[in-house]
Amino acid sequence: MFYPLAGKLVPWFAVSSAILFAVGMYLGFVVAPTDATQGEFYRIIYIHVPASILSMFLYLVMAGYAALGLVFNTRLSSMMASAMAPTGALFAFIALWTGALWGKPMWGTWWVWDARLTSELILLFLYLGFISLHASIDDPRRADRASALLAIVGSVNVPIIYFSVKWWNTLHQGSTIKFTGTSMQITMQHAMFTMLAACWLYAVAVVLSRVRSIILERERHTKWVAELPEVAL
Amino acid sequence: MDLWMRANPLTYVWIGSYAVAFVVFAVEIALVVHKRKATLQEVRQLMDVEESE
Amino acid sequence: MLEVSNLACSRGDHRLFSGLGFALSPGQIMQVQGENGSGKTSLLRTLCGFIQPDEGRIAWEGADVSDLAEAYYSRVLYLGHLNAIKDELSALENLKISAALSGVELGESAAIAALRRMGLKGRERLPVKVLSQGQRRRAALARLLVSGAALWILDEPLAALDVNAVALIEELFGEHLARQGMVIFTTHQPLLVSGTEMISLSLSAP
Amino acid sequence: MLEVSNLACSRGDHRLFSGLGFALSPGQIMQVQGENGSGKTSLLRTLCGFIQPDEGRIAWEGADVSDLAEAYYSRVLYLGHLNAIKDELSALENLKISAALSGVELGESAAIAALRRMGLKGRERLPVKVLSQGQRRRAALARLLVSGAALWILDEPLAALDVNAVALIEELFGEHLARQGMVIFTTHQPLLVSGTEMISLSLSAP
Amino acid sequence: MNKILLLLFVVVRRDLVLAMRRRADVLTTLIFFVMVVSLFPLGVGPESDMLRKMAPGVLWVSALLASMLSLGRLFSADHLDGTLEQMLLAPQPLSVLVLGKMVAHWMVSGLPLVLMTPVLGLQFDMPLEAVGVLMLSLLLGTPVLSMIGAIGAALTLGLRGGGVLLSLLVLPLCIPVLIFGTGAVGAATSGMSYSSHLSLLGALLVLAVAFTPWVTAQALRISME
Amino acid sequence: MNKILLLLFVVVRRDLVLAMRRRADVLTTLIFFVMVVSLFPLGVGPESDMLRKMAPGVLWVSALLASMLSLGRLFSADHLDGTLEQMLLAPQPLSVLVLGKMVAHWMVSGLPLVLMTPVLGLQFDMPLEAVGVLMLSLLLGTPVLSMIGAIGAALTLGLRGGGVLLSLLVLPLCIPVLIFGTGAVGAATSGMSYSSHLSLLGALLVLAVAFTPWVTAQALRISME
Ligand code: HEM
Ligand SMILES: Nc1ncnc2c1ncn2[C@@H]1O[C@H](COP(=O)(O)OP(=O)(O)OP(=O)(O)O)[C@@H](O)[C@H]1O
Ligand SMILES: Nc1ncnc2c1ncn2[C@@H]1O[C@H](COP(=O)(O)OP(=O)(O)OP(=O)(O)O)[C@@H](O)[C@H]1O
Ligand SMILES: [Mg+2]
Ligand SMILES: [Mg+2]
Repeated sequence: MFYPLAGKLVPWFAVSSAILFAVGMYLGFVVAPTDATQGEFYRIIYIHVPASILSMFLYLVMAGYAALGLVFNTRLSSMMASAMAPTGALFAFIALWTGALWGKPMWGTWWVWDARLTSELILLFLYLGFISLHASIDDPRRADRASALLAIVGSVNVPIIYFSVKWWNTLHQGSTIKFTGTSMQITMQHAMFTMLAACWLYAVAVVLSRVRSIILERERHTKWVAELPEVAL
Repeated sequence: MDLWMRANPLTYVWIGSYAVAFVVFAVEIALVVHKRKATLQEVRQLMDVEESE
Repeated sequence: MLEVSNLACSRGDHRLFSGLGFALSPGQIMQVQGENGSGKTSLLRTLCGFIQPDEGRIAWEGADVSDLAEAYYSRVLYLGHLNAIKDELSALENLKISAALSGVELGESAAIAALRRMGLKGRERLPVKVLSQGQRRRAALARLLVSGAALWILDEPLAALDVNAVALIEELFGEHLARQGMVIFTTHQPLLVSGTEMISLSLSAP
Repeated sequence: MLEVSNLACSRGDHRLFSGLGFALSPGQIMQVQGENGSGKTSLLRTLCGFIQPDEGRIAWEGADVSDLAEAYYSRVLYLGHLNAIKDELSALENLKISAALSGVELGESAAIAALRRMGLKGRERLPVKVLSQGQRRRAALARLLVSGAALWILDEPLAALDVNAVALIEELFGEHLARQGMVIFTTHQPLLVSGTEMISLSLSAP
Repeated sequence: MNKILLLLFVVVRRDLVLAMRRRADVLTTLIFFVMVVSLFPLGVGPESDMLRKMAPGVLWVSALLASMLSLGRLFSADHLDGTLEQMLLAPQPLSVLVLGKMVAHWMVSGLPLVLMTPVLGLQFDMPLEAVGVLMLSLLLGTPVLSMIGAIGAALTLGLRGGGVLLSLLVLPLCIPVLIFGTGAVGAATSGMSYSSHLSLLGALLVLAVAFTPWVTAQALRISME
Repeated sequence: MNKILLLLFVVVRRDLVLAMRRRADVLTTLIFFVMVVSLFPLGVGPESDMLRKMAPGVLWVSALLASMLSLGRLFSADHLDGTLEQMLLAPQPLSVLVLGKMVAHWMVSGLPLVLMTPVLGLQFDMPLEAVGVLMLSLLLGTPVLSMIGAIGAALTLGLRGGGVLLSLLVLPLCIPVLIFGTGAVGAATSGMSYSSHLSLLGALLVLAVAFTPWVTAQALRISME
């Protein structure tokens, strides 16, 4: 059964994520050097990029789970999808917020209507749409299926965000992390990857614990829930 | 604001983005914990109702 | 031939019915009985595929209806609590369109004849919204006269009908059964079809 | 005391009825009979003032109802083909709001008691849209139990109700008449109120 | 008088409860407003000078849209399920009920937009004083939109064909509101006095409160026949 | 194949007849479009240079909003009176029926806007070639809007607060269309080649025709449960 397994995993993910956050910030703020052109401001990157990447990645995973739920009628994957949506939305929000904060010193404004920024905003709206659609349907199975369809349709947006810097030449930075080699300094890269891993672990931990609540809520009429030690308390 | 930003770039970065991010994380964790409590409560209530019927 | 086995269905937290099974062969008619809220409508809608059953199998001529899909739909005529007619259109236009949707070709005169038989003479071309409640129901039921479907699934067809119309419906059921059709229906009023035995299925309130 | 004299009403090109007259005193019940489309609904809606009659006079305790206006409305309870309940709200909320609209104060427990009597126990707080057709009608009819109106005007109150509910309505009519109320209703189903004679008004199809 | 106020309160609360029941309704109206406003820069391009100039127009038009979108539901839901008949039969004046529905509609679809305006105004880089005037103008103008819209909603209720003429009559009525509203903001940005615009809006509001409930009630009685 | 085409034709004709019976709806979409577009000169001021620059954006956004306004009715009327159930039971693929409804919706709410564009474009003092490109881009783009919108309409069917939720779901998905559409006109006015934008729009249209009917059909089945 998934429920107890998830219960056991959550603390591990949570603790390792906390450790990695600490390490990542140490690397990012103390070890990594000041950037030549951007000064100290560039250090936003250690939160901005992981948040942006996770917001897109989580969306894809969410759409994948939702699709599984829709096609094979597996309830667990639908629950996973609805557990991921709020976390994804928050990462999108963080990406937007930190991006805006970064934009002020770099570009002189909080916000420009550039393709990447816009498509990231659309991503946030898609998350919100998913959440509100799910919330406004009472029947949970119907809600799962309807919002799954929306998630799948919306996943068209993710490649647009990702490639927007290539397709339109805009203000926003192009990819610096490439599969072949990189232009970034090695310590910066370490810090970035640590933060990315930390965010990822955090997301897993939160999503798992949220999905546990959702399972309980949905299955409250079944016998195994009644027999759970924490319920009997 | 602009002046202050130029003078204290590190503080700006810190307060501006990391603090916000961690506040968001904290809020999310609080919500998740609250939801777990609320759900457990609800399930228990349901049990009581079923027992009393 | 419709075969249902071990069907279970729930709405919200309530299990409406479970382990339900029956078979209906050509020429047979079945009345689903039960109190308000016992799940009659839900059963009929499950038979039409609008609701996914929790468990069980619905088979049409041996094949599962969810596999048959459109091939099954072309054999079924469903009329629910709602009349499925457009207020702005006339009874005639409504009938012609719903025939076209269910793949039946229907001439003007045949449509008018059907509406006349349903007692709508002189009102075929009025927008349906000015008709009385019973007249609307009659307009909806006119589909029975022009459809080629073998299985009629009717949810309270007698609602709002006066005694003459009830007699007419009884007559139509008789004719349909005589040509080896099948009928599943619900009603809270008495209804008698001469010359056949009525199968009756009782649902109990949950 | 409701007095109607020389009433005439037409819809579109049809004259539905004319020269219609009757009087209803406290404790009396009247059934309006007629085929589908004979004008029963139109008559009831005319009595409520939704439709202006072509001719004739409708008087409540001697005064013309169009002069009385709100004073008359406060004595009347009308329930038409439509249930006048909100799908999104629960039966309880619906009942409380409709009581408030008609100027009646209604406590939570009184409302729940009324709904229970209508057979909606355990479903008082579900949104009405998940209820079955008959349950919705019951929720709408619960207004009969909490209203202080003297004159009930009910258009096919029995639609979608099962036998138990029909018996309940008969009982409610009896009680209302006993406390000197008046009822005007239509139905295509048989309905018996013990202990009173039913006035019957027949409309013929135009 | 007291009874009438109570009724007003009941109606307003009922409609608010209904709106809350449509759980995310208020929130989504807002998000809709935000999205519509954000669409214009996308279509027009990112030059902030131009954006600043068109901001009041964009915000006003979007507010009109948001309240128009929800107008359709104002009476038609009540009409379809028979509640409207019951309202006509209520022992209190119909215009009070209508006023209640208007107030509720504004609280759900107008007020949140007014409160949201500052954020959006800053997104367009509007000066602070102009944002204030914009909010004021919206605060005065959106109730008028709800009220004028209600007449249209009542007239078009269940009307065939002929409804065209009537909606043509109602829509132009909204234009003065928009002109005064954007005019006030325009005056404020260019440093002129905007009080005359605002007092015109205020006058419109007073007129609307005085007459539209009654007109709408009549329209409803006509539509219900 | 023939049968399917026939069915498509039946559905389109039915919806057009219904729209003609309810002429008010059609006209209000158009009037709304004209009104929103004409309001901008009022809100922004008469500088023709700026007007010319914002014209494509304004027209496109207004078209998007106008087609959004009419989306709510796409399935909900059929849902309320039970016709939709009958469509799900039709012996032909549901996606064909859905395609028919999309086509009819576009003919009622998209096509009139396209035809109206030249007049409005000239009102904004747009160069003739740009007006042509604008029309072309709208001609390619509005069907996509109708089709994407249909998905949202199907998903929000019967939900409380449908209208606003609908736009929350649909608007983000429509933004690419808007960007390419205004991009084409922008390129045309600044003398660059606009064919790449138009072919992107064309590709979107092809994709939409290929996938949206199927997706919408699925959404309808889910919503009807
Ligand atoms: C609100 C504004 C912003 C948003 C929504 C945003 C969004 C994004 C997104 C979605 C990514 C994708 C990461 C990837 O390619 O995998 C990203 C990466 C990045 N952003 Fe931003 N961004 C914003 C502002 C900024 C600013 C102002 C800067 C700096 C001048 C910046 C610098 C970067 C960098 C360097 C990357 C990493 C690119 C890579 O290595 O692939 N961003 N941002
Ligand atoms: N979401 C839900 N939550 C709780 N109960 C529900 C839900 N949806 C449906 N129900 C219940 O399921 C039953 C559905 O009944 P259905 O409509 O099939 O009844 P019916 O036999 O057709 O009744 P009627 O004779 O009144 O038409 C009702 O009792 C209703 O209250
Ligand atoms: N505009 C119109 N043009 C022509 N005929 C009309 C118009 N409006 C209504 N009618 C007719 O008037 C009659 C209205 O009848 P009403 O609804 O009062 O009937 P009813 O007795 O309640 O019938 P039911 O038992 O079916 O409910 C119907 O015959 C209808 O066709
Ligand atoms: Mg039923
Ligand atoms: Mg009637």
